[in-house]
Amino acid sequence: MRFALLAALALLVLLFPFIHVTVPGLFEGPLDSAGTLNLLGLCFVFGALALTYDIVFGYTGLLSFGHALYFAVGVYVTAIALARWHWSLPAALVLTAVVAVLLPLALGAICLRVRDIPFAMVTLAFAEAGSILVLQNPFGLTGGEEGLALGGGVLPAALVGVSNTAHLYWIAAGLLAATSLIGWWAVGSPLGRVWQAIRENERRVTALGLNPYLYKLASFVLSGFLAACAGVAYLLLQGGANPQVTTSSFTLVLLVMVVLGGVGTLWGAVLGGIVYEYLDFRLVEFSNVPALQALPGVLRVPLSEPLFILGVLFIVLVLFLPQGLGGLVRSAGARSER
Amino acid sequence: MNAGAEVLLRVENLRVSIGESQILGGVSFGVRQGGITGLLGRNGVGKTTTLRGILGLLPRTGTVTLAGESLTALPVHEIVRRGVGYVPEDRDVFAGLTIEENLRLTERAGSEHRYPLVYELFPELRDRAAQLAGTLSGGQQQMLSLARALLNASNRILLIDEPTKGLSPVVVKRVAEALQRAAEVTTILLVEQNLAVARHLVRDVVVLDQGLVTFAGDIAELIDDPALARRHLGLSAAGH
Amino acid sequence: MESGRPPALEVEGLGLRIGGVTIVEDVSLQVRRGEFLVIIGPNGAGKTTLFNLISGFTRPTAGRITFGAHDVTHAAPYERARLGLGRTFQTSTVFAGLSTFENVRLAASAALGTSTRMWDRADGEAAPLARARAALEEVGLGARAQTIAAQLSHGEKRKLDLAILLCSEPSVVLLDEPTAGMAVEEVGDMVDLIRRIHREQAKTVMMVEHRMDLVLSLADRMAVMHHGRLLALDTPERIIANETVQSAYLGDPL
Amino acid sequence: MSTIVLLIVTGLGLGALYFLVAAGLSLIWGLMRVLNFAHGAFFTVAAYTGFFAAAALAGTSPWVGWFASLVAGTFVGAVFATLTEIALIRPLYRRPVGQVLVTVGLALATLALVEGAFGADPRQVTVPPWMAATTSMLGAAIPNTRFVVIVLAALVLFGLLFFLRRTRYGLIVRAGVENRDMVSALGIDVQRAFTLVFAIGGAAAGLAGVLAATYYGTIDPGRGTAMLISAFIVVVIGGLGSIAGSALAAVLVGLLQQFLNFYAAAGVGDFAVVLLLAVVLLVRPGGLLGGKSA
Repeated sequence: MRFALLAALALLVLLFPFIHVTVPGLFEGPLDSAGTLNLLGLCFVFGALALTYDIVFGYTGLLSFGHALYFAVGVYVTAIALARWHWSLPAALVLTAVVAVLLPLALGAICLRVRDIPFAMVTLAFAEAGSILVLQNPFGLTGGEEGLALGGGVLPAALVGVSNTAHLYWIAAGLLAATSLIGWWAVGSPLGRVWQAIRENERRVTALGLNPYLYKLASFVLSGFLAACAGVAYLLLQGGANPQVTTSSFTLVLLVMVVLGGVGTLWGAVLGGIVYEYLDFRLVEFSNVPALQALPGVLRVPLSEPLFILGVLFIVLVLFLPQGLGGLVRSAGARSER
Repeated sequence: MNAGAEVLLRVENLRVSIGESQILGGVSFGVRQGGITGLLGRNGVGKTTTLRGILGLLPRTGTVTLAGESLTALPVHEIVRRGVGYVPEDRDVFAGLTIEENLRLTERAGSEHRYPLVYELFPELRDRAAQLAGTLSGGQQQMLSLARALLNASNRILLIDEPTKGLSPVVVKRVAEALQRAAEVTTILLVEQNLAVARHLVRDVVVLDQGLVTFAGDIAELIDDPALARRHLGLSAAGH
Repeated sequence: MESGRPPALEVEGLGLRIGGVTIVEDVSLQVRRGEFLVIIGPNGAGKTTLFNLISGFTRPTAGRITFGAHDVTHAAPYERARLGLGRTFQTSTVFAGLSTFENVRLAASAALGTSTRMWDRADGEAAPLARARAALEEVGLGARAQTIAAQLSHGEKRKLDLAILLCSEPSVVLLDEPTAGMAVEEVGDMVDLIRRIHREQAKTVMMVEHRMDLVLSLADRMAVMHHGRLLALDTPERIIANETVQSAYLGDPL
Repeated sequence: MSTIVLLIVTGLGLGALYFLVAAGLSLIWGLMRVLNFAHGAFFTVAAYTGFFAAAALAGTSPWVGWFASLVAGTFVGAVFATLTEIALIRPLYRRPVGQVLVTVGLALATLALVEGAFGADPRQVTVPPWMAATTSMLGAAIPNTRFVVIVLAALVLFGLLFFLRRTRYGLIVRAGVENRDMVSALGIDVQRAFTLVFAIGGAAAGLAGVLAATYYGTIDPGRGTAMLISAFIVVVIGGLGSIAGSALAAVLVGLLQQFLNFYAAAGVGDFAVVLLLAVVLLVRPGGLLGGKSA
């Protein structure tokens, strides 16, 4: 029953590019418009990204403040290989995949030698180093603050242009589906169950004869790799790389997404990522509404800042709804069953 | 509790749960004014939890009254200011502070400070005043912890948790002497595993088992009756 | 040692000093295969610390620990566990947020070496599932399999602790006060359970326990610790008769 | 030689700013185990407050404006921090992760608000002409702002050490870092110490906000976050909870950054600082002076 519902939903989502219907209030243009598809694609990408963060934070209990780095690997390595070195897309993807395994492996091996807050700090520091590197624009590779646009000719024609937005949309939907499947499979595997045991009580895991370090590293690498995959999809949707995704603020935003949806439930994290990106995008449009522009500054300025509204929403959520939106949905479901 | 005596501290239906598991399931007893009342029982039956519950260091339900005044709704520091001194099981001296600073921190405005008594009982605390408490031996830390409870003359009752735990016989003897002197100036509720010490110091006893009071009365009655002692304290065939 | 076989566990001159304070000093003992050794002693005598040293959660500052044919003095705790040295903790340490069944399934999976599998379903592996079910039945928690461990009673958690241990099929088990804080009616069950495990599964058991009455019927030998030292190691009858032990355990007369 | 002197003094100046932000972070962490992500917000809000305070007094002597900005920024930093503690941290007393999360939310929201209100672009601040001038020292022409920042940070360092070692509240804070339950079991209201520590930390961050404006000559919404990250690094290298450790690490980090950025390449210093953090964490996870309370 649940699977039938899920399959029907998936099918509907895949068909969006053919549905010429306007959903008033929810989206600006009709469902099949490039704008709506792009927004939905970004929502899917951030849903997938939030899920990868939930694997390491929610399931394994590792408070990493450097997850943005691995997303940025997907964005920047691919972009540099394509735009600077003019590699083909498959070659660029292979390189990205290699880096996306090796970097979290190396950094995870170092960071995981410490725990708790020192772990949070050292992951934050490495991510910050990545951010500095990108902004310094070494050898003119990253484009510094300007970012790096994927100009014409570097991507296959089917992935370029407004008319092909549906293809990018499908890639993003595919990414979300694949990430969800892998994440769901991983946390239900014997290996993934050990992650949850580590989150509950690391010492007891040791007493079972398992070395927690290796399991934590596996979680770190898997989530880092999947985050890089999300980064690639983001690059394609945006048509370029932007240093914003390397910053520590971006990791904090990820934390907001996961907490928004509910820590330790994959679908909650996905929901959090989607809702966050949707709100972020729509609130920007909201800030341009004439009625808002007419308000006095005291009201207009805060209301036209999406991050302000999201930050406040987040605080309210942490204070009054610690289980996140997922918890709200769950308890609503429990009520309706009764 | 013996009738007729004035009850200083009364605990009614004290319940404490940590996480999902209930540690105390409704403990009620009274502590008479003056002297030492023993809180006995085997390991893990909730003696420490009872003391921490009285102080409000753990979330609890039930009522705690001191000389008729309810302490139940007060925050920890207010309960202590009403005159409840505490000597925790692990001594909990501030390792990074000197002995002198540990004592100075304890001073309470509006109270007389019994430095003469403290230094008479534990002269090494004066001799080593500038030493960091973390570098003291276990016995010296215990003395410092007792000294903190004794320092404020406004303390009306001291809750003392296993003061002889892990100490050598010589130090145990000194601690016992100090407790005896302290009992002359204040009331004490004492958790003690060392039955020889308890027998020597304590007048009334309250015995806990499984988070409930199973015996309350005179200590002689309990310890000198092998069957009772066995039932309430789990003393073995090895006992007396 | 009367037989030529090496002891199951041997500790020689074990010591722990932290910042000038001696916690455990010069403890030497041998545990024979299949033996039931009980460690008693007043609070703060160093019994739990001794367990931590043997299981590797604390590193000794002196001495040697030999497990079977292996010198494990410097081995990590998980390596010792893998060699067959199992332990429970003084305060019950189950995986509180996971189901009772998942607690034992994890242990069974770890013991059977399937924990590293990523391509399998944890709930589809026949061997760990069977072992986990058997362990839960053994300790009498079969009916509570789907309960979240945090919601178990204290006594049930201690039983779950034991079930987790059984799944690992250790050859030597260290039990740190397995009946502490248990309700009177549960204690009997627990003792029976421990006795059964020792007899039927031929395990070597080291147990810290406070209740001498329980201990007497179980122990082959008893070790008495006091002030971090091993005061005596002998048969229960002789330990009871020993006056030094009496005074240490019941308090020095004042 | 003159370059080295200039780099040393500039590095010390930068270290002084790091220290001012790190000191509060370290105290708050040490006593309350709260990783305060909102500390950069205290810095930023104070910097803008200082800017407008000086602007309001534009007609008077530039020194009056500067002092006013210093006082206003420090005060606002303290008030903002106090309100944060009371309204957001205190209700989450039993949820440590929640405490970190609300400070994350507050940091994001505040940054967005400042950016929305005053724009993302840097603004020029006016400082007394003497500040903009240089003083010759061992052949190096050193901007006077460097000295101002170093002297004020040193005063704050000594003030904090005096507070911690010589006052009753300092004693409470040092004891609370070790065991707050036991402090309340001595009849002391630890909650008040928490609020006080937040206020002191906020004041120091506020002072840093205004001084950084003087030091760089500009203010912008993003600097608070950058400072926060540097301060995190300083705090961890120095040892969480140790004021002296923070001071030592701040100087170390400031100098390392300046020298490498100059002699290697721009950005290398920033990078090296991160590597230093990784090395310290792996070799001495408690930090250089970790484990001491003050």
